[in-house]
Formats: sequence, structure tokens, C-alpha cells
Amino acid sequence: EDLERRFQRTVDAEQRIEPRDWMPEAYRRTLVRQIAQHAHSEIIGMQPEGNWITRAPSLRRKAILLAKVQDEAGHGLYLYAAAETLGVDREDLTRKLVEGRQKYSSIFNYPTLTFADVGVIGWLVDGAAICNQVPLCRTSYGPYARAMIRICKEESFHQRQGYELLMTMMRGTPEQRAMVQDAVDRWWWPALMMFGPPDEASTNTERSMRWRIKRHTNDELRQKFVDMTVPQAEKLGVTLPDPELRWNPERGHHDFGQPDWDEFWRVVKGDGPCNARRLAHRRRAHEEGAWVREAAAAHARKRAATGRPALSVTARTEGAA
Amino acid sequence: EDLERRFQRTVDAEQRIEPRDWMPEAYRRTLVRQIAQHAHSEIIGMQPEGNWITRAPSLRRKAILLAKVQDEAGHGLYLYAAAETLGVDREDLTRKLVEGRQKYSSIFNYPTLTFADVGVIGWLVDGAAICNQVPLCRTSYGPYARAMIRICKEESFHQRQGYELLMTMMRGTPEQRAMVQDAVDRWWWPALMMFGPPDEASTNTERSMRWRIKRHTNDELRQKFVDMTVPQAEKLGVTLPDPELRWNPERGHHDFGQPDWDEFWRVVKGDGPCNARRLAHRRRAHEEGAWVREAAAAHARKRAATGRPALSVTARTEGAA
Amino acid sequence: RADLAAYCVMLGDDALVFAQRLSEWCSNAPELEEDVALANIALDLLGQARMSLTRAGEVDPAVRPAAAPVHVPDEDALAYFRDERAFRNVRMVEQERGDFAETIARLLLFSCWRLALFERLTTSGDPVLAAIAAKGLKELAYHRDHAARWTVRLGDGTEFSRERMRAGLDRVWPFLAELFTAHPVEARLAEAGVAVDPGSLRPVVDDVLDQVLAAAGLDRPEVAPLPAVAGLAGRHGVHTEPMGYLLAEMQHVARSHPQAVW
Amino acid sequence: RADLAAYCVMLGDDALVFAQRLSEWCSNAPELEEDVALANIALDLLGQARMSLTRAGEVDPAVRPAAAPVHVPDEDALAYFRDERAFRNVRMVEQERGDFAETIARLLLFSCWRLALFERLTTSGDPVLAAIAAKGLKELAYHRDHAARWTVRLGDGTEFSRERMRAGLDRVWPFLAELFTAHPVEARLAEAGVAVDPGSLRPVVDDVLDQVLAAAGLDRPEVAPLPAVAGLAGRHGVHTEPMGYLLAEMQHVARSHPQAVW
Repeated sequence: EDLERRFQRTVDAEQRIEPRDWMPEAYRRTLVRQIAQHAHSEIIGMQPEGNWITRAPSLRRKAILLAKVQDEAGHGLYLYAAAETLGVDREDLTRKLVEGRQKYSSIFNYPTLTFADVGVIGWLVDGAAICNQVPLCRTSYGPYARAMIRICKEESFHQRQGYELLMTMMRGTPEQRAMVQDAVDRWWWPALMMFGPPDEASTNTERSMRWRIKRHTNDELRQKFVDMTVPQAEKLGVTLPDPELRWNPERGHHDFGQPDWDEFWRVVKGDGPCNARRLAHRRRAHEEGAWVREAAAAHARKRAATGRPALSVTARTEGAA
Repeated sequence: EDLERRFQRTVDAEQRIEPRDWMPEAYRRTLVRQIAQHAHSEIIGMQPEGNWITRAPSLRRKAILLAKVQDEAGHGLYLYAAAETLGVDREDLTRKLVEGRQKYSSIFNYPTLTFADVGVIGWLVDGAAICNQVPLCRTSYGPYARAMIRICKEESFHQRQGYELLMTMMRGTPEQRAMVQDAVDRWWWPALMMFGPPDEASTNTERSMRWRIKRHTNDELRQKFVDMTVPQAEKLGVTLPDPELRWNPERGHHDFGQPDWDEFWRVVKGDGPCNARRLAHRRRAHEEGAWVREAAAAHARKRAATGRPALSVTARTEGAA
Repeated sequence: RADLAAYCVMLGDDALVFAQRLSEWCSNAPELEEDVALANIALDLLGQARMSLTRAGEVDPAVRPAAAPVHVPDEDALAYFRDERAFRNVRMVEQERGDFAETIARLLLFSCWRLALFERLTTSGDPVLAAIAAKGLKELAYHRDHAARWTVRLGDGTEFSRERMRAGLDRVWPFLAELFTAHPVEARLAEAGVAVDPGSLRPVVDDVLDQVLAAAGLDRPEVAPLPAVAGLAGRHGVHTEPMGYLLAEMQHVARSHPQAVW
Repeated sequence: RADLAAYCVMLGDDALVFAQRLSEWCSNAPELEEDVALANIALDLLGQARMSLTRAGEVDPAVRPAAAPVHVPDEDALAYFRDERAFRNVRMVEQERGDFAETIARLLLFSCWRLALFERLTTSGDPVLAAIAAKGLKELAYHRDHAARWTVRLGDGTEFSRERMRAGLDRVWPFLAELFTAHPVEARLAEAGVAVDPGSLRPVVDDVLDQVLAAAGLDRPEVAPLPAVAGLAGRHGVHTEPMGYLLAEMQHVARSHPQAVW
């Protein structure tokens, strides 16, 4: 009781909760779920973009894309590490992911169909992720907040690169412009869904806000994203596929239509265009890698037992020949 | 003794030996080896050309190529059936092939690098095969001779199609003409090797000729092939890569250079550019298919045991809806 | 006429893409007889594809992609110079080939459906389409028969083969519903007596599949249909990720030498 | 200058093609750390490739393939608009990626060799090549170290991993000899102090490989080198069959939209 009050006072004072601090069990569980889901999203998110690495149409774009997907693996690592400070382990979280017992962001259950999708994911999907994540840099749990600071910095870099790719494509051939518009048409609504269901349907928001895990409601963040994106779309020369979208001078915000929430719930429940494919891919990679992880562990045990140092090949090479 | 004389008389009289007839054990063994090798060559030969089916640059060429490779599988089937009349079985021969204990034509140990290779294989490789095989249509062993008659007919069809592809390509872009010339440069010498080593190095020729398995020496057939091919190359507009190649009016034949016989022996002994790849491919297909063959056999046993007829789905479809 | 051309492209793309996948089996089949059989089926479908795509070009020259050089025949212009988003095949046929059981499962579903479709198309208002369908009937009946027999052999073979066959059906079944979903072009042309409303084929196809599964001692898989992307699927050119790789392989030589003649 | 450009293309193609294969691991590695590491290595090699190909274009504009549209930079003209026969990489790097042990084996051999080569190239008579080599040293030392550590872990891990590592080495070893075979261009440029005669690298590379194999408790495979085709191999543009598929995938989008800007 006393602990709980002190915890809430710390949070209210905008101070960080650290791993060794007492925390309510529900807070811990909420964080584990949220951080794990976030980590899983980074890892599953490697697939839709990774789909274009081998086919990227210029070497510069290939390098940018490969570096970006690599960053996503890195983000997954930070986030799993943050989750581990809460007493869970990565192997266990990974098992829950591949068995479908923990979620990842639904956005990655849509297919990437052209190279323009790479740009649009950078612009809209990373853009939406940043709106979601910037407030998390000040979230109450210290390790999570620190991970988010690093991640956000890299994400805005990715977003700029995505936007720059689209700008370049819009200056290209008519086919390229059509490709960009097509990708925008397919990704716009799923991007809006990334902020979660409308506030009246969002069950955990209030408590998460009290705990300063969350700082804005889903609808607030969605509005912010739309307001931010509309001028970017204009500058780019694409049309956002929402006939209800218009500036509302009274509100000082854009009005906009609602995504298909039935589709949203179906995809969340596992019934999206790529859920099965994404999970099967992750499961296969995990299973195919099992023997390698076992070998590394076995070798580490042997080395620990014999006190042998790790291999170092420096010897004759430099001097020789 | 008596049997052996009667056998030789039959052969000398240009009559066919049939499966139920008495034959010398060495004759049987020679035939099994030769027919099996020939069958294996058809099957392994599916790979270098099959390599281009999914990439054929027009639908017409794709259909022609797929049909050709299918024919090769069919030839393999005829030939294994002919071998089986000599008391061996296909499964056993296949095992010997994938274990590297029986050979196939060395020509298939070279890679196919461009679509022009498809044409050149048709023209030169099938052309050489036909020179080798036409006399086999009159070979002394009945089932083999009959298989060869069917095969030769299809092979000359393939050869014409290959030549026609090259003709078309030579009427195309400069890059296409270069592609054809490049393919000719790579396949010419291996094609000459298809007739086997020079007569003085060929150990079994004499006996095979006495048994009327063979009717011409390697060098005779090679000469015939060169004489036949030179005018075709001229008509096509390609250069055969042999500086010694010229018409010899005294002999009434073309003089020509010798292939690299060291290379020939290396490739025969398993050390060619694609030997490992071809065998690994065949072995993998064979092993991956094992469960299917077992299932089919198990099902056939069950059906035989219960007297059930094979499935027939004719029912409501035609009439319905 | 634009509708008819679009419809011919749909029928052609189904056959073309499936033929491409089936031809990957060449030299990889479990036995030589099967190398021959699968190549035969691929050849039949390739033939159907060529006729349909050629017909599409005849009916409406506007279906030719702008990127295709003028000397390339319509069938090749459509096969080699269209981008993925312009392909109109159902998503079932573009999936990676998988193992033999999965291929057989796919062939079973596809050929049951296409045979039912072609039976009805023989009376199409477009005489060329009707002729293509009539010619295809015997081929498709053979494909269906071949797939059905293997389904029974594998379903009623060994324990292992039964498991593989079941897994193959599970993987293919999510793509079945799309076959019965009418694109607006199909709906309009069905109205006009030229095409078939694919929804109307469901009972016939279900009936045949039930027969085959019963003979194989297998249950109908209980898996959800693969969703479309905001209502758009293969017929709208919204494909799955394997499609891009299939096209890269299929089109690379042709695209690399656009001025070439083959 | 044509020789120098050709040599830059050789070095660039080795790196480009291997980077392409390594990037296939992305999202498929046995653990996340390895996804990161293999992507890093691929990125390093891609960077080396871009510098070498750009240098090739600078030195001799004639290396640009005729098929490349003028607005495409040299590095992309070379990567995307050349046909297979014009690629000059050694055949080792174009092989299918295989399992993790095979990839590690390939990376071990390749990085030992390339590091030894780059050490010598730092004193190349071509200052740009020397700079590229100098920049690459640290990268390649890391690649070699990474591969060596995994070779030891797998060789001295479980029974199973040892078998896989041995099999991986067996599959890669036939491609080793080609790395030490000088193409006439290399021979001429080595003479001129611009390139390195790759044959001279053999002792250094052998020495390092022996150390690593000893630490891993593995024997040097006894397998024959993969023969050339009438003396011609990767450096002459005579590749193995996987190369065509790699290029189809890599080039398809660029070839499909030659006028596009990316």
C-alpha cells in the first residue's frame, strides 16, 4: 500500500522507475506485454521491407534499405534487453511470438508489392511509429525510455530516407508516380490503424496514462499524425485516399474518415493478409537456427570449463608474404 | 559354344536378339551398361536445359523447351524399360547413378550460361547424339533398337528446333548474335567429345562392332558430324572455334583439330564443371521423392488387398449447376 | 470489349502463372512418370494461357503494356512486359511450389474449379472464349483426375504421406474462397452471358472435392480463407509476396533484351 | 586503363555478388545478433563494391554497358545493366547461400583471401585502389574474425554442428583454387605494381586457414578444385548456374524501369 503510493509519487514526479525499484505487478505485466510486443514488431517488421533488399533498383537504395532493416534487428535487441530487466527472457518471449501467444504490430501483416512500398513504409509507417514513440521517450520505466530515445532517433532518420525515396520517385517516370500513389492508397488506412482502436474502444488507456506509460490517447496521436502528414503529402504530390479529409479551421485540425475497424480487429486476431506468412517465416528461421544456438552454447560451456581463451587470428598474416 | 555360334549367326544375319533369346553374358553386360548410361544421360540431360524453362524469353520458346525436356524424361523411361528386359531394374540403376557408380554423357557436365545455349544444345548436342544414335536403330538387341527408333525421331525434331532458335537469334540484335557465337565457342569441343575417345584409345569398339551393338568407330562418327555441321554453321553465320578446320578435297572430308582429351578424361572421371551439381540435383530429387514412391506402393498394396477400384471422379460435375 | 479483354487476361494469367510454378518441378519430381505428367499439365496450361492472352490482345489492343516493344507478340507483351500489379491471376497459383503433396493439393483445387468454369464457358457469348474452353475441357479433366488420384494415394498411402497430404491441403485451402469471388468485370460479363459468375461454381466444386477427400479418407481442412487487402486480391492485381520473385525469374531475360527476337 | 577498369570490376563484382548472397540472410539468421552481423558484413562489401565499380567507370568509361540509360550512375549501370557473361566475380561468391555453416565457411575463405589481397593493395600504384584497400582492411579483418570465431564454435560445438561445419567446408573448398588463379589482366597489372598476383597470396591464406581449422579441430577438406570451362572461370565471365537466378532477382526492377530514377 505504502509501496504503491510511493511508486505513484515517483511516477507523478516524472521520475524514472528502475529495475530494482518496487513496482505493482500489473505495471510490470503491462510493460512486459508492451515492450515485448514492440520488440516483436521490430523483428517481424524486418520481413516486409527485407522483401525488397535483394531487388532494390540501385546500389545506394540497397545499402540504405539493408542498413534500415539491420537497425530494426538492433531495435529488437534493445527492446528485448529492456524487457529482460523486468525478469523475462528473450528465448521465452520469442517462443511466445512464434507460437502466436504474443502480438506484434498489425501493420506488418500487409504485403509489400512494389519498391514504392519501401518508401511509403518509411514515410507513413515509421512516421506513425514516431508519433507513438516520441512520448515513450519520457515513459516512466527507465530502461524502456532509454531504449526509445535511441530508437526514435534512428526512426526519424528512416522516415526521412523513406520520404526522400518517394520524392525522388515522384520526379521520375509516370509509372513511378503511379507506383507511389498506389502504395499510398494501400498503406494509408493501415497506418492510421497503428494508433490502435478509437479511444472509446481502448480498454487500457486510462491506467497506462496514470502510470505514465502512455501520455496521449490513441485518437490524439492519430490526429497529430494526420495533421503532420497532410502537408507532406501535398508537397509530395500524392492524394491521401480519404474523401472526408479536409482542414477544419474551427478545430484547428484536419477532419478525417475512420479506418475499417472490422478489418483492424480481424487482422489483430490473426486474420490478415500476411499473418500466417510472417509467423511461419519467423518460426522457420528460429527453428533452422536452433542447432547453431545450441552449438554456440556448447562451445561456450567447453571453453568455460577449460579456461581456453577465444580464438584470435592475428598471427603471421600482416607480416607475411 | 553352340549357343554362342547361333547367337553370332543371328547377329551376322542382321536379325534381332530378343529378351528371351540366349546371349553371351558379356553381351548382356555391355548392353546393360550402355543402355543404362544412355538412359541416365537423358535424365541428367534434363538439367542443363531445364535450367532455362522458367526464364525462357517467349512463351512459344518456353513451351518448346518444356516439351523437349519432357521428351527427355520420356526417352529415359523407354530406355530404362529396354534395360529392364535384360533383367535389371530401374530403381537399382537409379541407385547406381546417384551413387556415381554408373556414368552418363559427359556433355551434361557443362553449364548452360545463356538462352543461346538452349539452341546450341539442340543443334550441336542433339546433332551429335543423332549421329551416334541413328546406327543404333539397327543395333542387334531388339528392345534397344526399337527404343532408339522412337528416340531418334524426336531428337531430330529437337535438333531442328534448336537450329531454328539460333537462326532466329542470328536475325536479332548484335547482342543476340554474340550470344550465339559465345555458346558455339563453349559447346563445340565438348560436342566433338561426345563421340568418345579417338579410335586408338577406345577399348571396346571392336567387340561391340562384332556384336553389331556398334556399327561405326568413334572417329568415323565424329568425321560425319563435322562434315554435316560445317555447312550448317556457315548458313547460320557463326564461326566454329577450330583454326585447323578446313575442307580437304583429297579426303572428301573436313580436316579438324583434336579436342582437349585430357579434359575429356577428367570430366569422365567426375571432375568436370558440373558433375557434382548434376549428381547432387538428381540425388536430392530422388531422395525427396522417396516418401511419395513409398506412399504410392503402400496404396497399391492396400488396393490390391481389398480389391477396391481406382478412384473415378466423373459424378455430378458434368451435369450439375 | 475492355471487359472481355480483362477477363481473357484473368483466365490467361491463372494458367500462365500456374504453368510457371508447375514447370519448376521439371527434373525434380518424385519419379520420371511424374516429371512427364507435371510437364504435360504445365504445357496444357501454358497453351491455354497463350490462347487467352492472344485473344485479349485481339479484343482490345489497349491491354498491351506500354513498355512492350512493338515487335513482340501480344502474348509475350502481356507475359513479359507487365508489372506485378497488372497481373490478374488468383493468388493460389503464384504460391511457392512447396512439396509434392502441396502441389497436388493446389492442382486438385485449381483443376476442379477451372474444369467447372470451362464447362460453363463452352457456351460463352464470345465464340473464341467458348472454343478455348471447349479445347481445354479434356486437358482439365485429365489434370483433375491426376490430382485426385494422387490425393487418394497420398491420403491412403503411408502415415507419413497422409500427414503431408493433410498439411498440403491446409496450406492451399485458404486460397480457395478467392476462386469463387467475382470481380466486377466477371459480374458484368456473366450478366451478358460471356463469362461465368465464379460464385455459382462453388456447389459443383465442393461436391467433387468432397468425393475426392472421402476417397482419400481426409477431412476438409478447417482453415480461414486468406483475406484480401482492403477488398482487393489477385483479380485486382494485389498479389502475395512470392509473385514478385516469380516474375523476376520469368521476365528477366526478356526484359534484359527488349529489342531481341526469340 | 582498360586493364585497371577491368580489375576494378573484378574486385567490385566479388564484393557485390557476395553482398547480395549475404543479404539473403536478413531476417533468416539463427539469432538477432547474427542478423545484425551478417547485414553489417554485407553492407561493408556493398560499400567496397560501389567504390570499385565507380572507380572502374572513372578510369575507363567504356566499361559502362551499352544497355544502361545515360542518367544511371556508373555503379548502377554496371550492377544492373550487364549480362551474366560480363560479370567478373569468382564463382565462390555466387553459390546459393546454403545453411549457416556453409555461409560461414564461404565467408572464412573469402575474407581470409580478400584481406590478404587488400593488405597488399594498399601500396597499389593506383591511389584510388590503394585508398579503397586501406579503408577495407578493418572491415575485412572483422569479417575474417567473425567467420573464424563461428568456425571454431561450430567445429567445437555439438556433434551435429561439427558435421555441418565439415560439410560446409567441403562444399566451399572446391572454389578456393580459383581465388589464386591470375587472369591475364591481373598478371599484367601486378607486373605494373597496380594489382596483386593472387597466386602469391596462397601461403598467407593457407596459414590463416590452418590456424582456424586447428582451433576448430577440423581437417582441411580433401576435395578437388572445381574445374574451369576450357580454362575459363568467373574472371572470364564463365559462371555457374546459380548466377543467372541471382542476377534475375537483383536486376529485375531496375531492368523493368530503365528510365526510372531511384
